[in-house]
Amino acid sequence: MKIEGTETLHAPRDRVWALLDDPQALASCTPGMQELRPTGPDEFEAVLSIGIAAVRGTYKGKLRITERTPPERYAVQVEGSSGAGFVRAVGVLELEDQGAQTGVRWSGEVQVGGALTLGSRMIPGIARMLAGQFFQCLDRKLQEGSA
Amino acid sequence: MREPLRTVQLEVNGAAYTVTVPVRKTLADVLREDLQLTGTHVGCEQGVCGACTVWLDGEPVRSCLLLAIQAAGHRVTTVEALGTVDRLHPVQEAFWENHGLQCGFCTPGILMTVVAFLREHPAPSRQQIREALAGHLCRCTGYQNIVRAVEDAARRLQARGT
Amino acid sequence: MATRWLGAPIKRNEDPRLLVGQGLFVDDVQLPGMLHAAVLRSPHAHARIRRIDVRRALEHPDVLLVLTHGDLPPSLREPLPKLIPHPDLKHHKTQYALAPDKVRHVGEPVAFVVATSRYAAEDALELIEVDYEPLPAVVDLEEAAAGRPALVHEDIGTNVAAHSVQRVGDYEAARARADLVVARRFVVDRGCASPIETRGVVAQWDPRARQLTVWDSTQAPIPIRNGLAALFGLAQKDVRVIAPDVGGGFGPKIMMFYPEEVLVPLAAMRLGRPVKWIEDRREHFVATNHERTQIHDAEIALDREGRILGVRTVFLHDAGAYIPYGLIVPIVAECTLPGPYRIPNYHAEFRAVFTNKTIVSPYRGAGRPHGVFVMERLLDLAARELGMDRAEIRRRNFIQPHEFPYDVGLIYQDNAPLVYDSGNYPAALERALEEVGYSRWPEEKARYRAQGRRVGLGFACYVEGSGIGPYEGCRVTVEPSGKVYVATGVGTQGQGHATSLAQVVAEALGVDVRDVHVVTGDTGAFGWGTGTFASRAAVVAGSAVHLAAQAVRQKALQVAASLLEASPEDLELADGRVRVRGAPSRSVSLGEVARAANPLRGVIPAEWEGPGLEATRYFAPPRGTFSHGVHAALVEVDPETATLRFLRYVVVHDCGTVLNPLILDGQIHGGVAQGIGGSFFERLVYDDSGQLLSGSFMDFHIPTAVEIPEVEVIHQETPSPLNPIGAKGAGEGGVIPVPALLAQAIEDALDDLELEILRMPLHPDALFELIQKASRRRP
Amino acid sequence: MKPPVFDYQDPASVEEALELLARHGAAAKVLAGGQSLMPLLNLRLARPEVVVDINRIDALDYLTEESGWLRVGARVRQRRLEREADVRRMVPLLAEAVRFVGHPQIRNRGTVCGSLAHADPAAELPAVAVAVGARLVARSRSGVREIPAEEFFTGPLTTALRPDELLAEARFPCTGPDWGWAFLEVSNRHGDYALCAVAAGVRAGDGRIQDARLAYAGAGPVPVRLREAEAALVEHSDLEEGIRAASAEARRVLQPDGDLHASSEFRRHLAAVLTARTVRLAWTRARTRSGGAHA
Repeated sequence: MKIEGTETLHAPRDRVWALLDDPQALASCTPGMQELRPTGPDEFEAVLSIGIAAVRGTYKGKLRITERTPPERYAVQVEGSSGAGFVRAVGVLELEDQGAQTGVRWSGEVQVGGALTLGSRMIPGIARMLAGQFFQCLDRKLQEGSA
Repeated sequence: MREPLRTVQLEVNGAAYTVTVPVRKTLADVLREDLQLTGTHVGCEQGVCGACTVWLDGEPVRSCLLLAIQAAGHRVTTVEALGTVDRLHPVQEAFWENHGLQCGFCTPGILMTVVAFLREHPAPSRQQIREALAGHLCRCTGYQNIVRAVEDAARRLQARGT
Repeated sequence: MATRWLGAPIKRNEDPRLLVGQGLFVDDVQLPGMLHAAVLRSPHAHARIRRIDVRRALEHPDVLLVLTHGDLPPSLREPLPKLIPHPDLKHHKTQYALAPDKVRHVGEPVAFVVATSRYAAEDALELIEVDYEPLPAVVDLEEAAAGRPALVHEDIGTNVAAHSVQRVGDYEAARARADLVVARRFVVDRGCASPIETRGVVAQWDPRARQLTVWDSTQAPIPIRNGLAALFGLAQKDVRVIAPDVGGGFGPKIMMFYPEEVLVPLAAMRLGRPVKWIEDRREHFVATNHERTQIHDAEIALDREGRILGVRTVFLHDAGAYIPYGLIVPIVAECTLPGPYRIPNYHAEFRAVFTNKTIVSPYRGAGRPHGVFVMERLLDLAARELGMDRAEIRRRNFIQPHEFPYDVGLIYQDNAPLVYDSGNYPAALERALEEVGYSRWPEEKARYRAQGRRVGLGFACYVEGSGIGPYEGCRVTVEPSGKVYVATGVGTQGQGHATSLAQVVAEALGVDVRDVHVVTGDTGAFGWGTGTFASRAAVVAGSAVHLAAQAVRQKALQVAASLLEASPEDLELADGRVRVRGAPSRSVSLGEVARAANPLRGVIPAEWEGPGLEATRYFAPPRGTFSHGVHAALVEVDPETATLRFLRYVVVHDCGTVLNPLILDGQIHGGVAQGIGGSFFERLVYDDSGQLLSGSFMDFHIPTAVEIPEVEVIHQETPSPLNPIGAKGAGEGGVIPVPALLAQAIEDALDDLELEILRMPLHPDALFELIQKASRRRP
Repeated sequence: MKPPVFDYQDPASVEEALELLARHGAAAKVLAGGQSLMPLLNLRLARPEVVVDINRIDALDYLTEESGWLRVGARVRQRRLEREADVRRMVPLLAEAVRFVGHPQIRNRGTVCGSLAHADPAAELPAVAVAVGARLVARSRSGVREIPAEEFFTGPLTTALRPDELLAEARFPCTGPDWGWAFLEVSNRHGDYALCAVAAGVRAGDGRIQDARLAYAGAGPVPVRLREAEAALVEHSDLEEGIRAASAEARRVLQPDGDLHASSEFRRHLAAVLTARTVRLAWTRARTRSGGAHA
């Protein structure tokens, strides 16, 4: 399932990049991220607890930064599994310099397996909702940082 | 987590049973395993197929979507209460007469819906019958003889009532 | 006058028990000390198994056994048996009881847990850790055939399991002289049977007697018994397999083996306690066989009069991850395609291809709907091109009633020549057209159109191979009570064998059908046979029953002759008695005859061939028998919402001698419903990674009583000369022509759009797309 | 498909239920009719530590009219809406739409509030709540708040309810006799979730539409009310022109995701088609003052 969107972050591009480049900052904005431990260059072990209504699961898995072109392009790959199945996703962020603001074009591809496939019709909506939370959090951090 | 259990009194087909069951165990499973009432069948455990339909206080519900302990304090009725081989319920007779079943797996659930439906709609139209059956999946009959059986059952019940 | 049982609409012997909830389905079997099993299945379509850790599951207090591939005895570590080999099947890859090092479809068993309850067993599944290395999934059939993006079985170096060609005449030469050639690509997507009862197995091992008893929701208990005996090193006599009441079969309940069919007995033997495994619906969607995906590149060559010169179909068959059942489905597809038409030149060629999807084996129709879809669509398209009436083009090509037996020139699924035994194809079409009002249709359609309604008429013709060998057998016993007991090897999944077979016996012995008790599907009662598949039970077992009942009849006459001091020729059987014709007071009950046939003292004459009023007979048909029919329907299309409603549905069906019209009609009604489901409502949708997205009844839409129309059934009876009762198979005729009919009806309803429906199943989304494309194409 | 282990509480009062929710927070899950939660439990997709069953709380079983509002307590089964004639009179859209929810066997057990709290984007009752401007009463130990339906649904299966809150009541405004309502849906099969559903209401006056409501299910991550389309209906004095404009708005504004049953394009198309059909039906009902109730 492919999803995409655009967001505006209220900070200049180099500051946005700096935030994205900080795994802990990234982790703190990722919905449900419980743990993020580095295991190698650009590789992490992650524990995510994601709950959409009653559908709640703790996903253990890996996060890998697969592309990093400062300050323009950034790609991550995540995979995690829980009792309910597994999730694999790749996400690409492209940053556009808009002066005091930064435009973000993002796209993602989500794949689920196990019982989660039964909810496939809702996955894009949920992924978009989680992405929205992620960017809101980033924006908040950026604005707090500049305050 | 340890398995939480509860002891409850269930009233099924007019008889009282005291059972101690895991709180998570569905009514369908307790009827079948603990009370040996295997006429209620389990086909999807998602509430779609209708094979597990029983009555709770006289109304058809899915027994796969109820915890058994939730039935405490309510009257549960299963297909075993409708009739016996020697004394079929008029709806069962109509299903026999009209070849309204093939493998028979979905049949008990359908009977529970039909008996309740005919109570509310003693002289239903064919379209009403088809809509009343829509909460049940049957893979053998194509529904046609089930619809006929329900029409026939309505006539039998009315004849008996007068 | 004796009652005629055969051909009468007798209500079924099996029903009262089922109606009051006293059926015995596998899940109803409860044994003291019984344990419950659950299967850990692969969530990946294609992955290497790096490591499996079951320690935490074993620590669960309610768990008694956890099995992975390494825990199996050597005979179960090998791939499971090859069911039906074929010379063209070069790579006969079969499934494992538990995956050794790689999983090849979502749902493939990886570990097996036995616990005190199913609830606990499912808890334990979550405690098993499997480290998978996902591999690229082979999902698209054409890509798969080209070996992309991966190989399902690396060791064979290809995804193509088989390449097979059959030819009649010379298609290329026929094409060269044709006035018209129509070529299209036709696609049929996956579907599945989804009986309301899922699969289930219960096994009990008696360690003292060293006997294994297995209750299995299988359509073929005897092969299962034979296979289990071989795998576990037991005598066949020490394994009893019972297929009790089976809640619908439709094909996929025959395998040898589904993994659970060996794992449950193994666990029962290891633990010394009965073990039950009941497949849940989620498992069913990925672990019980599917069918249907084929891509046909087909063409038809005709002269300008609309006479068929030749047909070619080159197709890909999606086998799924393994191919235990061999090439039955594609062979049946190519052999059904010619249908009721004279096709002098025919080229059929297919490749069976492995993909990372659930295994494919026959599901009601079993290749027939595909063949009929391709052939009927080609004729519709050709008629359109020739400006010819769609009924007329068929009339010009029918095999005529005097041409039987008609040799199609192909080799069928039973490895015997494809020879139609009997039939009357033109009559069936005319009857169906008359019934649905074809000659008045243009005016009728215009009337609908004037009301703003879009209604189309569709029809389709088919020939259905059925009743194939190798054989079935039957034992008929009259007990001193006068009751008759019949045992045969074919199981029953709702087809009413306890009634239709009883009718055959009642007819022969002159007893009441209610006094005939039929046992099917219990190897302890009858141990020879193959199974209920390919619409063969009534034909093959029915004939065996007939032969055994006739033998009992002869013996009853012999024995009674000595009791009544009359000549056997002067005796008749009726009302449960043997009596002297013309002297009804001189009679003896069948029970008394049975007692006399088994005396405590005295001599049994040699011509009695042993004691008792009993006989066992086998029937082995030389080849299959061919039913046929025509379906016609009126379908209303709402072009705005891309939804459908059937206004009428007519079936003209010829399956030879009718044993019980009530049961036969039921088979047809159910078949049509499955055909409609599989043509418009039910879809197995896979994503690019091989995940099944529609694996629940929320998303796999089996139609309900609201969607399925009334079906009017008309019987034509052309008996088969190939068996003593003249019967032909009836199990699949309801399904076969539905996709072809529906496509034609929708095209007719929306004829101004000039749609071409080349893919099945359709569904609202796909129909919407077709309508959109066509609307854009038009000004 | 057996539920995972959980602890089970069946409080007899709202206060006890709120106490349990306060104590367990997100680890608890309220069980009302169970027609959405139980399938999720059987699939082990839902994994609450504690199930708080509110079926023993008799105080939540009320269906009353109060100052122009129909108040539906959290234990009211959907089936009751079909059976009580007053509902058809007060909130005709609700009475009409509830028949599209599953089947009678589901509605005999399923609750109105449960369906709202489950917030399936393709479900019927959330769209009704948005269309009529229902208010949802959330109770917790810290108090009561009333959430307008449009703010209640925040994402697929996601609502504005906090983990310690119970959806105790849904309030539907009763509408006047000059309103006509209609609910239509396209689903692949009788009783299924909608591929797309439209709830429409129009108020007739002076031979034209004076006010309108349009809400959509299956057309986005949450039920959507389309004010642009409503405005189009009011702006045009000619009904068919208004309908054309409203349908075009629906097609333009809605951005549903495609899924295995219907592409985004098909859903938008259905939204437009059903806009026209529901508005025509609602208009007829408004003019005949039937109030939109199916007999």
